[in-house]
Amino acid sequence: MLTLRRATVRFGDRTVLDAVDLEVADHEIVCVLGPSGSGKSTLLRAVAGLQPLDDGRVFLDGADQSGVPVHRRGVGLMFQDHQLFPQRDVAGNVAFGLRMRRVARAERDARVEELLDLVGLPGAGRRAVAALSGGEQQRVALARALAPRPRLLMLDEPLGQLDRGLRERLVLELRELFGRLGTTVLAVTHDQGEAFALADRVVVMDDGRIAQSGTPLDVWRRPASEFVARFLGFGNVVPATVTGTTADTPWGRIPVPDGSPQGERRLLVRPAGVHLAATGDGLPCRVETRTFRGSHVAVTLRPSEGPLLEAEFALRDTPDEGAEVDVDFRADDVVVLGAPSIASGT
Amino acid sequence: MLTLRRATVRFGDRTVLDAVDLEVADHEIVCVLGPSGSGKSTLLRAVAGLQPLDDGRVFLDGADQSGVPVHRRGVGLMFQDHQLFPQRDVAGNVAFGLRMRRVARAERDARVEELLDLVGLPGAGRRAVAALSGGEQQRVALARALAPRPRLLMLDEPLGQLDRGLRERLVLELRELFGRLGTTVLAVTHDQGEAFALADRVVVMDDGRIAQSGTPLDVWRRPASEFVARFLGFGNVVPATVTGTTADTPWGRIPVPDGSPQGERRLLVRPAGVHLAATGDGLPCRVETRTFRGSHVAVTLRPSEGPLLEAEFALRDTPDEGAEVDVDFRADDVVVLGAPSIASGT
Amino acid sequence: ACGTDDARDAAGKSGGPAPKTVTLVSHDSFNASKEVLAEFTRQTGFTVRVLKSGDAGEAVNKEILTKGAPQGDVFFGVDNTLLSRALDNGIFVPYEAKGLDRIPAALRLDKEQHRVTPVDSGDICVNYDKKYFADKKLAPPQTFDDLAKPAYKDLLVVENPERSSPGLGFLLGTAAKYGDGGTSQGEASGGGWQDYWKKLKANGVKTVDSWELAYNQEFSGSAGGKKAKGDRPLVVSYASSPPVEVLYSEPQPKVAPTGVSTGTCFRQTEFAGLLNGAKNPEGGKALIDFLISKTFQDDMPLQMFVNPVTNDATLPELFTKHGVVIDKPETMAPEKIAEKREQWIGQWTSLVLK
Amino acid sequence: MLLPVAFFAVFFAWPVVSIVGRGLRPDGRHWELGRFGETLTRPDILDVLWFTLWQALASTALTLLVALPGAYVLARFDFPGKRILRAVVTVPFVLPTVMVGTAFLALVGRRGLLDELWGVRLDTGVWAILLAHVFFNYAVVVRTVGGLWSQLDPRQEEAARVLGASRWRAWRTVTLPALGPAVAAAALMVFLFTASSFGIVQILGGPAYSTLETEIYRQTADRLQLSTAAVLTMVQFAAVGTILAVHARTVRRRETALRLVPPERTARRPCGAGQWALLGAVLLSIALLIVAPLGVLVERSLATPSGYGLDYFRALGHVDGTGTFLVPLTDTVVNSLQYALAATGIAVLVGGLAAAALTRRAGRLVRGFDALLMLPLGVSAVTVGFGFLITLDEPPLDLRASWILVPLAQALVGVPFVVRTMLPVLRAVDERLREAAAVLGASPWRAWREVDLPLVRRALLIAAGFAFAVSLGEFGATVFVARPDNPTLPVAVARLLNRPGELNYGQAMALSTILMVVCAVSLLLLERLRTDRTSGEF
Ligand SMILES: Nc1ncnc2c1ncn2[C@@H]1O[C@H](COP(=O)(O)OP(=O)(O)OP(=O)(O)O)[C@@H](O)[C@H]1O
Ligand SMILES: Nc1ncnc2c1ncn2[C@@H]1O[C@H](COP(=O)(O)OP(=O)(O)OP(=O)(O)O)[C@@H](O)[C@H]1O
Ligand SMILES: Cc1ncc(C[n+]2csc(CCO)c2C)c(N)n1
Ligand SMILES: [Mg+2]
Ligand SMILES: [Mg+2]
Repeated sequence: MLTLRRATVRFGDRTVLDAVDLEVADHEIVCVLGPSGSGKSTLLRAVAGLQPLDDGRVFLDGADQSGVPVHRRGVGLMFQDHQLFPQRDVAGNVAFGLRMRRVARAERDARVEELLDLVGLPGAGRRAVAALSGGEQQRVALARALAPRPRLLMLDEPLGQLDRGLRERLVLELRELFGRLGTTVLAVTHDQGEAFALADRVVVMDDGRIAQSGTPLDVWRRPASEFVARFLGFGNVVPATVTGTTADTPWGRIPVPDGSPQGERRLLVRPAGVHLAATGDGLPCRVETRTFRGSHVAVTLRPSEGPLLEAEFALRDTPDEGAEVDVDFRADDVVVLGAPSIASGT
Repeated sequence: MLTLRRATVRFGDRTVLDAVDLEVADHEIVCVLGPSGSGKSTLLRAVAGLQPLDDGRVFLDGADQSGVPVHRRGVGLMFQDHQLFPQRDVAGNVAFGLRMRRVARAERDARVEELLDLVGLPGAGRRAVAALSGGEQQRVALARALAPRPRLLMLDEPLGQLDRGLRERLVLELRELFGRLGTTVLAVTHDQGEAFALADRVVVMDDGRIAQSGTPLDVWRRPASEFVARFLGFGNVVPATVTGTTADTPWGRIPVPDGSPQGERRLLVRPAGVHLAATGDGLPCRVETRTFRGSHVAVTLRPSEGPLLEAEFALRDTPDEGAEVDVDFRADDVVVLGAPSIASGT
Repeated sequence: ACGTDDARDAAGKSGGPAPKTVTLVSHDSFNASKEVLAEFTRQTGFTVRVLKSGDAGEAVNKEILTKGAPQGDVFFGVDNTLLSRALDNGIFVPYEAKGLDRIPAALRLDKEQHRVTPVDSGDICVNYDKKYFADKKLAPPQTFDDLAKPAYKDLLVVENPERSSPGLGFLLGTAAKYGDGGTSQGEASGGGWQDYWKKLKANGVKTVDSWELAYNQEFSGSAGGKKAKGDRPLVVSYASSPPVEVLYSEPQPKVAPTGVSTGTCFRQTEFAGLLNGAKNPEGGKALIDFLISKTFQDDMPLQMFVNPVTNDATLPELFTKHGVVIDKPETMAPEKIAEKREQWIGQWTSLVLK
Repeated sequence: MLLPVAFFAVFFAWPVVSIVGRGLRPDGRHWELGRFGETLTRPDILDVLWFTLWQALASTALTLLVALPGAYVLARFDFPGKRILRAVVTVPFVLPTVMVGTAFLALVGRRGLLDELWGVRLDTGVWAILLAHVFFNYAVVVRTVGGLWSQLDPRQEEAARVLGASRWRAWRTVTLPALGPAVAAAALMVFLFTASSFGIVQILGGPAYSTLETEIYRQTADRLQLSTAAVLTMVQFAAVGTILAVHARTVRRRETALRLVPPERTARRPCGAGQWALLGAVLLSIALLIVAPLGVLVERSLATPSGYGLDYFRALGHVDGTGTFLVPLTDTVVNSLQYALAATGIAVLVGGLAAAALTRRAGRLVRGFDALLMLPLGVSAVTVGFGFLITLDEPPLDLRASWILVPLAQALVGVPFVVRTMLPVLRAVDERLREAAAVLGASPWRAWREVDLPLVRRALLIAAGFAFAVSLGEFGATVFVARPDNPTLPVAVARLLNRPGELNYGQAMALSTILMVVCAVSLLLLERLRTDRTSGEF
């Protein structure tokens, strides 16, 4: 469906997209993750033809898109800041793309109603967009992007301003909808949960480059680099020397999964991999901070040796702040990073 | 610090704030949670004096604010859609409030630098705001709101467009900063994690009313109503008859915590309270869907009786889709809802 | 849909062999009854299209600018004050109109070449507000000399001779009366009109830029002046103004509210001529003949408030009843006007305006 | 782009260049450049230059001062009669300057209203000129600035308020910069208008005051001193060019995409004593400065010797004493409307295309063209008019006597209006809205229609209203164009005033009143067009 070859965008002397290669298959849902300013929106704009490339090419269904104007590319894009048409009401916004495609009035109206239902704004068609709340505006923008059913739909933070309940419902319904319509989707999100729930594949961007690409589970389980690990929120990354299924780390010897890369490596311990051990059985630590996270409690531990350690406990198991505990590690949640084969794009 | 008495705002015949009573103590950090369109932004705008009240009053430090113009209230507000000044560069935006307060130039420049550092945009002062990414704009808006150090700072979705790593860092730094400056904060967020991490107290809004108010732990542990429970993402809410420490539910008999309200009630089972049991020992279910959520897997179960059941398992424990499992429930994660004493405001 | 049918005719037929339209270029004050123009069409087969081209001076200047490619066939409205400029620039070609003998020889300038034909004449005179002088029990001024008398201090308003043709006429009238007092600017050497104007100035003469302003804004005797609380009972206007005041009042008063100071007049004669480069010279010639026909000459007084030039024309009753005949107007040869006009206007400006 | 360029070249540049050429090369061959030094060292000319400049600056400043609050009130407040008021303030624009002068003198002149009430008497002189300029140009500011103002997102100002800016400060630091281009455009137009003010200076200043414009008029139309006129025209060019360059430079730095919202969303009922006071003050200033002079004209049209009545209006429909209509009333009104509609059509078409082209493209050439488009406002009508005469004299362009020349000449003045009112709004339209339309399948042209047009529709209507009013009242250009005898309203008014007689004067006043009403009604209709189609599709 979509192929990018060495797509490069520069603003002045900043390279915002740096020779990006990316392939999105038909009907695939790809989520782009990455820190703020890493070039995600620019990537979508480049595909849509809104941002001229300084180098490289964009292909849609194999056809080179250089010189093809935006409105002929048949792609849809939902903007990060919505860009609703202020002078049109909600229905006028949603129906816009349908009108451009000369969809008959009756069908248009029906489609608009249906989409407004989907995004939880039934009957809001006549409202002025300026009188909508932030989240409502975002939903209208989403409906507007969905309405013309483009072959490639790009969504820039489509659900960022919605509450969890709504977001989870929408993620499910969108997945179902895309599956049904066979839409190919390229979506930007900063919410990993959303990415994992929605995507067939995630792409992690780092400063204009693709740091990793793979199924959500893959990326989560085996971050390709320290950057990806840290981006996923894992702070426990240390240098290690791996030998067989153990590694020497600042926190002492730690078990690693079978088949891990050997030698001098960076090593990640997921917070869930830190377990309370019987006293004297593990690494002695003091509990520094506890942060309630809803389903669990995030705890910062100060080990007797090595850097601070992040752990995650169920609410009822969490030790008090200042308590002295011993912890050990489970190989399942330890990842030896930097296996070069995983770090490349698709 | 801030008191709202029966604050009411209507747009036409929609009541968007419905006799809201709220109290925020000095130095307190309060997070407002609530579904999209529930009136969160309107609440902040009303406090700032941007939205005239149709009824009720706003007091700051005990002084009635009716008739006090916006700029005399000494409150700060970060807008949900940022509203950066397009004619000014980043530094010009951040320094704006300082200029209004006639802060000397040298101090102003220093403060701007410091804040840009804080939000992770060091040296971006001369950049045009239109050339910033979405998240960068949000960070500039945050810096702009922080700069004048208002006694009451209101933030409308301050970190919504930032990636997790940055957001977690900022939450910690902001908490530290507010503690140091003694700022009182009223923040809107749709991210429960953020609310729980940042807030001393959370306020959950439902359609212009306050549905619950309490510490994050409180709200999480004992949602005051089915609405709050569902808003927090808990789908397992069923009718139940509570007798002592057990309840009769569509899923059979379930243990409930000591001291739960008795009689006909709604009852919540948190997904974490659903455990795999030995076969034949519990409620037989079929695994319908599995959704990977990062640290855990969300699983939908179809029990032999009663409605669908949401559960949460560690990755390694998760049964496959279609598997037949037995589950039982832990009283710790079961909440009998609707205890009227908890449902009120502060 | 904006244009008249004639406009479209002209566009369609210009360059065609025998145009049925003849175009008369004139100043804004030109007017003729529809019936009279229809009569011309009936007589000759030509339809008249009238193009109004600004005030008198402007209209002449435009013809000079477009010399050789004129906008029409006949120009009407060049008067004796501008005649030389028009002739010197060669905008007219000779044509001796039929019936010229009915016009007094004194009016027939350019007798040798017949490039222009006199059509009407009028007198520029000071008008006075009868009521004012009756109330003040003061006799209205009658001569140029009177105007400089202390009794009439601050009463006269005149037009700027540079911008307005009655203004120029009045200045020329004083020059004809008092002669040229010298050529040096400002410091006038002995006598002449310059001295006279110094006296007028000392006597509080007021100058405005146009006849409309003087008459409708400053003059206390006109309807506009009354409403505007104009406080000048003396104004430079035309000898025909009083009858016109009567004509355009409802109900018409028995006597005109204004009178004419008969000793302050300067005669103006307006001419018509066949334009150099006319597309329809035949029609143009017919039109010029028509302008001095009895039909046109009889119609003219009530249309343009001027006197006919042919001796067989009858003056309407209105003119005979409310108007005065000026026996001895001041006059001046066009060549002299042409020679001195710029210089005099310059002198006048520094004398009166500065 | 091509059409505006062609229009401009044929109907402005060529005539003006020809007439100037005629002046500087009297014999058709040799340039007489010595004329420059000669003319420009004459003290009277220098006086004229100086007076022109300072009165124009003063008039512009005064107009902005008085009219900006008015623009604010009309853009941001909701109150009954607002639309009528907006139409009324535009009425002075259609009045022949003779009328403006008359009305003004009746108000502030000798034994005028103010004289009798408070002894304020400005008679003729500089103050009268300045005030009349304010009277005349009030609408320019209200319309150009108000058009953008009413669409600015009020949240920008709110953002400033919560950062501690007072209402005034927020306005100055946030709104004013956003309005900058529109204010500059308005100031530019007012400046050009007042610098080339003709009738008002002549009537209210008297023969002792003259501006560059009156001087050029004098030299061209009266004296046929084309060489002096040419030099002065060149000076005018240079001055206007400089002003335009400065304007372009300052504005370019300012123009940013703004968040535009539909005007209905920004207007509120005034609240608080301050706002009511402001509203009151503005209404008072409008009443005093605009309604009162207009009222004087109406009063005069009704005051007959036998008390108040409609006699003069009736007389307009009657055959006069000599058996002809002096002014066939309905013809005149219909004529005026037709000319004005044609002129508005041309101006909107040419100006709209130019504005669209200018928004999209940048670069020196385009910017130069932008400035050139403004020149007709700053160049004497007499220059253009005489230029027409000597250039448009050959088929197929022998338009000298064609009716189309009148609307063409009027459109020349209308185009700059259209461009200047639309450009600030067009340039403020966020490019990303167009992008949003593009990704939804709209071609660039379609995106313009769907995104820009609705947003500038208000500006466009304002501009059209302007062009309409200008042509309805335009006298300067029409008098230089020889026209077949079907007068427009102002021409008919002038013709009536050109004759002695109470009936003529009264009818002139009655006709002026009709002119005002026609103007106000047309503008109101135009405004109605605006609101009926704001939401939804069209
Ligand atoms: N100016 C207005 N006119 C009419 N209705 C409005 C206006 N502003 C907001 N509303 C409505 O009021 C309700 C509350 O809006 P508000 O912006 O406070 O919601 P919110 O809780 O901030 O939602 P979100 O999380 O989506 O930003 C919404 O339903 C919105 O549509
Ligand atoms: N028009 C522009 N001119 C200059 N720099 C730009 C421009 N647009 C974007 N940038 C810069 O390019 C980088 C990438 O921007 P982009 O909008 O693609 O980021 P993003 O990944 O979408 O970030 P976010 O999550 O914050 O939206 C940012 O550093 C941004 O400042
Ligand atoms: C009786 C009479 N008085 C004044 C005028 C008006 N008027 C003032 S100046 C001028 C010359 C035009 O260039 C004309 C015609 C008139 N028409 N008839
Ligand atoms: Mg982005
Ligand atoms: Mg909101």
